[in-house]
Amino acid sequence: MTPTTEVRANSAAAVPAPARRRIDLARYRDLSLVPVLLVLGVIGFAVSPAFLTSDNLLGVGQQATELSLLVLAEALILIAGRMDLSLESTIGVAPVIAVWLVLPDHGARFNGLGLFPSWTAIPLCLAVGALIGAINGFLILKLRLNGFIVTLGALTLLRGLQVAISQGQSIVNLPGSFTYLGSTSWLGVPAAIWICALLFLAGGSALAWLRHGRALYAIGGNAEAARAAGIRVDRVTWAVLILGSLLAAFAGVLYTGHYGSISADQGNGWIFQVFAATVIGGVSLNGGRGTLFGALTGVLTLQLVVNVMTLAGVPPLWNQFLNGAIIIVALIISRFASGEQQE
Amino acid sequence: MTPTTEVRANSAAAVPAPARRRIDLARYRDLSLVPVLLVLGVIGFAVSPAFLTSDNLLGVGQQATELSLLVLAEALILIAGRMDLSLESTIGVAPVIAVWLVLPDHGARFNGLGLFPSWTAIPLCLAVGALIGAINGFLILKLRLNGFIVTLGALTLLRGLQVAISQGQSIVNLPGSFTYLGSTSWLGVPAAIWICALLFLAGGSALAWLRHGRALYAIGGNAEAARAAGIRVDRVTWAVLILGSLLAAFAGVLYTGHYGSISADQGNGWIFQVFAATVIGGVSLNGGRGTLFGALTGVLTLQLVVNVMTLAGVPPLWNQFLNGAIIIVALIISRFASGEQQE
Amino acid sequence: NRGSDSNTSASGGKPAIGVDLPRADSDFWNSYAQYIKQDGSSQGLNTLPVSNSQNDVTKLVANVQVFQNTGAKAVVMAPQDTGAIASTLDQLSVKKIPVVSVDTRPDKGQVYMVVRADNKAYGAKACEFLGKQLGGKGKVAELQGALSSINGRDRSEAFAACMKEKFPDIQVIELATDWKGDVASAKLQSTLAANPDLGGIYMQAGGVFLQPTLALLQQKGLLKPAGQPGHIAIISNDGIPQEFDAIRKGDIDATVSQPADLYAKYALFYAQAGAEGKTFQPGPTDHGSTIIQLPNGLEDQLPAPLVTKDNVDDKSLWGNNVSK
Amino acid sequence: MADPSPVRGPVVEADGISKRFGATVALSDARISVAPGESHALVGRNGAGKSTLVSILTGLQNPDTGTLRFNGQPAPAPGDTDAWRSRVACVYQRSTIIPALTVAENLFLDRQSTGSLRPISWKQLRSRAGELLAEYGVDVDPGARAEHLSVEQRQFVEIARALSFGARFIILDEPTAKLDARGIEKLFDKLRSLQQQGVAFLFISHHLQEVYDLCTTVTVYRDARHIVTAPVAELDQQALVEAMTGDRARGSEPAWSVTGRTLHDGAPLLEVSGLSLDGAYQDFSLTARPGEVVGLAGAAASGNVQLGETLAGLHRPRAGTVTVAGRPVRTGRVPAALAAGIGFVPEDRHIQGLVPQRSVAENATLTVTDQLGPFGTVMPSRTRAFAERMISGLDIKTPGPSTPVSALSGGNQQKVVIARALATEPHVLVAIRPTNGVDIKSKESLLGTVREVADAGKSALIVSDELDDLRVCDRVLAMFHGRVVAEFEHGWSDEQLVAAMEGMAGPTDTKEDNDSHH
Ligand SMILES: Nc1ncnc2c1ncn2[C@@H]1O[C@H](COP(=O)(O)OP(=O)(O)OP(=O)(O)O)[C@@H](O)[C@H]1O
Ligand SMILES: Nc1ncnc2c1ncn2[C@@H]1O[C@H](COP(=O)(O)OP(=O)(O)OP(=O)(O)O)[C@@H](O)[C@H]1O
Ligand SMILES: [Mg+2]
Ligand SMILES: [Mg+2]
Repeated sequence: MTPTTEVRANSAAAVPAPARRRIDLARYRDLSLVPVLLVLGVIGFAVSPAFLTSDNLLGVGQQATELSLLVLAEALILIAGRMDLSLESTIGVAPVIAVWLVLPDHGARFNGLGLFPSWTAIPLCLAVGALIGAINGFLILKLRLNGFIVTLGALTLLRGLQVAISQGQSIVNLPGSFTYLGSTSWLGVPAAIWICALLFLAGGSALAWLRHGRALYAIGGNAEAARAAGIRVDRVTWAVLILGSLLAAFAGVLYTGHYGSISADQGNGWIFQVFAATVIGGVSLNGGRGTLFGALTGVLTLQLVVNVMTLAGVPPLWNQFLNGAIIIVALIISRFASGEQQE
Repeated sequence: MTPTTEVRANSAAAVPAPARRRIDLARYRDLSLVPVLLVLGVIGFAVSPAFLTSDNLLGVGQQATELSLLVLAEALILIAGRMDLSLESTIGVAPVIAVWLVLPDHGARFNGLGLFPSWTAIPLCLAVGALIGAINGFLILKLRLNGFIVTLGALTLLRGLQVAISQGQSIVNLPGSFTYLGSTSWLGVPAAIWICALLFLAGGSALAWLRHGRALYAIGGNAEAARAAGIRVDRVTWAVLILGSLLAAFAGVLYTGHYGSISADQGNGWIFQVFAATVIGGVSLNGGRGTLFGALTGVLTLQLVVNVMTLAGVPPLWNQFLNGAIIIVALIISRFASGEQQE
Repeated sequence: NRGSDSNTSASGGKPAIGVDLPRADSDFWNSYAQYIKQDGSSQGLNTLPVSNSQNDVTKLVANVQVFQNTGAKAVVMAPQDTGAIASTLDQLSVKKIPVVSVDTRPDKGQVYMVVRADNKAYGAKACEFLGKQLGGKGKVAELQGALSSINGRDRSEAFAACMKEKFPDIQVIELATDWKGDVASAKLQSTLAANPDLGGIYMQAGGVFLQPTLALLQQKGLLKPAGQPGHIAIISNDGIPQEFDAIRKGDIDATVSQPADLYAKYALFYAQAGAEGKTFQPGPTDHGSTIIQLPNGLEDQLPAPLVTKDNVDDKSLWGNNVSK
Repeated sequence: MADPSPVRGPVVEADGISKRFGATVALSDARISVAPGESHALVGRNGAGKSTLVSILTGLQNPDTGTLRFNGQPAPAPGDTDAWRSRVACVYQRSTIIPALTVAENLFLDRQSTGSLRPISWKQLRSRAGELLAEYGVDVDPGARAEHLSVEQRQFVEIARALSFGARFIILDEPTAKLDARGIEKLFDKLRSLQQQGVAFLFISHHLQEVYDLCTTVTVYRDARHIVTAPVAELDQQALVEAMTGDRARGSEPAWSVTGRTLHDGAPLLEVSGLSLDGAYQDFSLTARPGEVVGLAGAAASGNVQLGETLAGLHRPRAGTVTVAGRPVRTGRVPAALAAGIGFVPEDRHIQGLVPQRSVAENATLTVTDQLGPFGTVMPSRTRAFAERMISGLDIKTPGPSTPVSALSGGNQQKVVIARALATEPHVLVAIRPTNGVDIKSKESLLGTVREVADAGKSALIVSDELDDLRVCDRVLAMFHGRVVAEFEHGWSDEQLVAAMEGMAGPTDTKEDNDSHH
């Protein structure tokens, strides 16, 4: 697929200077959306004085939290060279199952089993997430099924499970412990923002400075080589799949608190946004490349676009068109800013 | 991503007899869904006497036509080692644009430009499809953007364009020429079935016996090797992308005739089904493998499942769950029937 | 909070109203959007730019946030997810911004006024009409919406309850369609193959199901005008012009007109009133409807007339006045 | 960690090892034993099971049967990677460099920090990497990403990594395949000095000369079985080849010979003049007549490979013309080159040569799909017939034309690539390292094929740095840093050619005549 005139990089060995320059440019690939964010900021400011208020920006931040957790999860999985489409269903089904196990069978429209005390709702939700990841991992790594289609099947199946359990209803009467994190504020800033920032920081540091984090890059870059270097490829991959689903389940907790109920189509259709944000943020679909910081700029870009479009009063009929256009434009910018061909 | 335990079919040191057996099994990989189809047939027959009536089966056939054309398109694109998510929007936007160019600006709620005579609706629709494919091809092959995200962006953008042009309405007053193919029957069988059968036959023959068809396998299998062997990789890939979008546009023509109007969410969400059908039918997401026959069995499987579930009166709440489960089960069967690991 | 007061004085001192559309890709909501635009300008209201939440509650919440930040004094929304709007409603009520919810009734959280026709009534009306047409026996297919949609669910539940109670001899075949015309067509086709004696169809949304159903029946030769033997009784829901045409032709028998014009008109009316601090009481209104008390607010239950061949040309039906 | 504890036995001793992959028997009751400080060669034809043994000895795979002992002690548990690494280090045949990571990280993969919860100090890692690289005289920036290294630099990173574990036993699976002469020399120096410190080696190569240069003991595998183990001194080259091939009729003399043939007269088939490609080669000119095999020798950065690729249409040169049989060829386009009659054997069959999942027949006819039926069709019968001709003509060992090419052994895969190049009946065959990684017997027959092509009145250009490849040529041009620095007629001496490839020959030093080879 290389164009005709390209001399393969490895053969131009003797010339260190231009190689060095190329490396430097590529190193900033994760920053390639920063100019886009700045431009969006300027447009937002020009369009409405309300844009640059802390109210508005914190709002954008909080709205980005749940999506950003899915992006965090998907970024980790993509870096390890895998894909998980089912995250968008996990964000809905995990809370529903947890709440179903916890809520008593009385009164309300939604009847649970009441098997566990209500403070266990969050741990249960996370456990369900982990279980989903483990099952996906089993199908992909043990049965060696195609991961894209396994998780596509899981996407449909889990959404169906959620509809079946909740009977298609939103669940409104939730344990307070479950909704606390998504609805409270700490120091004037929504708790969800603090938590996400922390998780991104933790994830980013692990990827940058811990052996197991670096192992993801090695596995995504060349799984066989990683194995030869002593990395337990299947185990690490499985762990990442589980961690990803767990993060999605936790995103479900925040979502539920944020919007005050578990809706039957919580997360429905998000996976497209998740992929778009991750990839325009510089994470490679082929594994082994990208950072969480880049992925975060991807989410923020998409979220700011929505905000600016609403502030600017874009006619509703053109919203979706612009959404798509923005993805492509951001992709083009991130391609030329990083100077690398994609794929 | 290949584990070291990857199965190789044969080698010089191999004992010839068992090796031959294994190769033969792999050759039937495209037939791996045939047992699934048979089982579904038996279940259908057991569930309802109406299942095995020509009415019902022709109905299933016709319902499968539009999806199957998208699957045909996607299978060609996947075999050539690419992906196109935007097909699901092309099936909607191409007819809308064609009709918009053709319908006069009067009376009806949807006002067109009336630039062309109404018999040009189908050619225009196909031309719009081809144009979409050409633009995708430009972004992917010339600008070297990531194809997954480009076509994901195009998916959103084109759907948005459709909403903007049609102002979100279904378009009902359509030229007769445009709806003819999707609604008429020839020799007691819906014309759409004849046409799809013919297109699959043509496509299958091209892949098997035409130079340019075989080139797709070479390109998908190893693009560099294909290039070094004198195949014009970019040109052929571009042609396939255009052909794919053109088929999607044609599917839009059939859809419009079949359902009597162009609805604003024509094809919405289909891409998941398209991928599921294609991959459980044995086409590889990594390119270079699969046949149209396999892809066709994939579509029929998905469509028969819906039919059998409806006939069996499965409670609506469990429909979606079962849909997902079927995808995974079919994937498992197709994996073990072909004896090959999926990547 | 710096920008929060900036918009109050625009447009002749009228308070700013933020309007969110639930989606832009359906006939019904587009008609609604047009009425909002018309009424907004004809009444000289100060509406903020209309936003579109694309059937996604998270976008709705984001848009409402923008309304708050740009100084809206009242908000009109149509949350298709009646649960997940709860915490937003709480926030708005803290800020004393009245909310008018159109078409759906939020499960939790304060609303100033719900403007909707009663979806349960739709289901019941359809049931009674079909029951009479079929003489109390036979089979009917019900094209349901998405199982996660409150409106669809209300219609289904009411339809089922009424059938069970009043027409126990009618067998109802429920078909979940996810609001998709092609899915509906496929399932209806299977159902017709298994039940050639199908006597009636209830479509929960004419905007989605009408054309695919008519096309299917046409192709199967089952589209007989009302009154002829073999005619399948069809009742639809929405009241869009295409349904009226079909009623006139005798292709379908009836529809329940969901008043897009009144939705828009009274949504803006109540929003304006709310922003000006007016209050309302339960009881009959001056426009032929009743306001009822909800646990979390009031609801103006607009009339949703049944439209048959007899009254299809009635000029007061919104479907007969949509901008052409 | 490498404390030379009192040695209780062979550093490694494997016995009765069997391994099957599905229907393929990769190893059957094989054994090997390497004494401390010994440098032990393992040779065998492609697919004999050498690499499989390596993956068993390094704990990557479990044998189906057999016992494995290190220093007299049982092998560590399968998952215990640290224990494995302290006993054995390995340079694998397949590259284990991860392109997106830096050189430093590749060197210390999975041991970037001392504990899994201890954060990595990148600065320290880079300086450690710098020291390590300096030991091998590899001049690369430890902070550079590995994808920007040359093949040879990567190979050295790989070698440096394996040796840096401090193990007393090191396996090298075809480490020289990707190195040029100077690189091999550098590697051997390092290995010899380690040997003096008592480190044992298991060394795999298809270059038997290297075995004689470096090793003391040799083990031969054939068809998954152990055939013989003997001191190198007791086994001459002929006996070794005999053990590898199981074929006593054939000696080590090639079936082809260069001398004693009359060159066809007539117009030159290939004329290249003034060809330049930025960053690769400058102002290159060449004329080849019918019946002539021309060698293009050069080390890694000499630009000879790019030149070959340019002739095949893979690069568009900045200047210059190419003429085949009197007709100018449009440069930079593969189809144009093909149409003009240039056949091409690419450098790396895995990257540019084969479509692995497709059949032998399809791969062999990839360049001639336009000749297999009317109106753009490809008739299966003709494809089959064509492929069968190729299979018997080139003696490709395959169960049949419809076998996927990935199931063939390396040597036979290479023959399929050559078949593909010959399918168009080219006037000029451009072959880049045509015998890369191929065992000695296949090598001979591949080179014989090239010779036959020329003898039939065509020309061939062999681009390679392997002297064995170049011996088949009528004359050899040596390139250095993008320029031809010397030209040799047949009968050059190894030393002269190697010196020229390393840039030690003056540009006027052409047409040297010297009859002493082997
Ligand atoms: N993972 C595997 N799965 C299936 N077959 C394999 C696998 N690895 C090796 N084989 C087969 O086992 C046999 C031995 O392969 P191996 O790689 O050990 O050969 P080798 O002696 O190293 O050859 P070469 O000289 O070409 O490197 C070959 O026939 C090969 O096809
Ligand atoms: N991962 C693997 N799975 C299956 N078979 C393999 C694998 N690796 C190698 N083989 C087989 O082992 C043999 C040697 O393969 P390999 O790719 O190493 O070729 P080679 O001749 O050594 O070429 P080179 O060294 O130039 O890459 C072939 O028969 C190949 O099919
Ligand atoms: Mg090997
Ligand atoms: Mg080899």
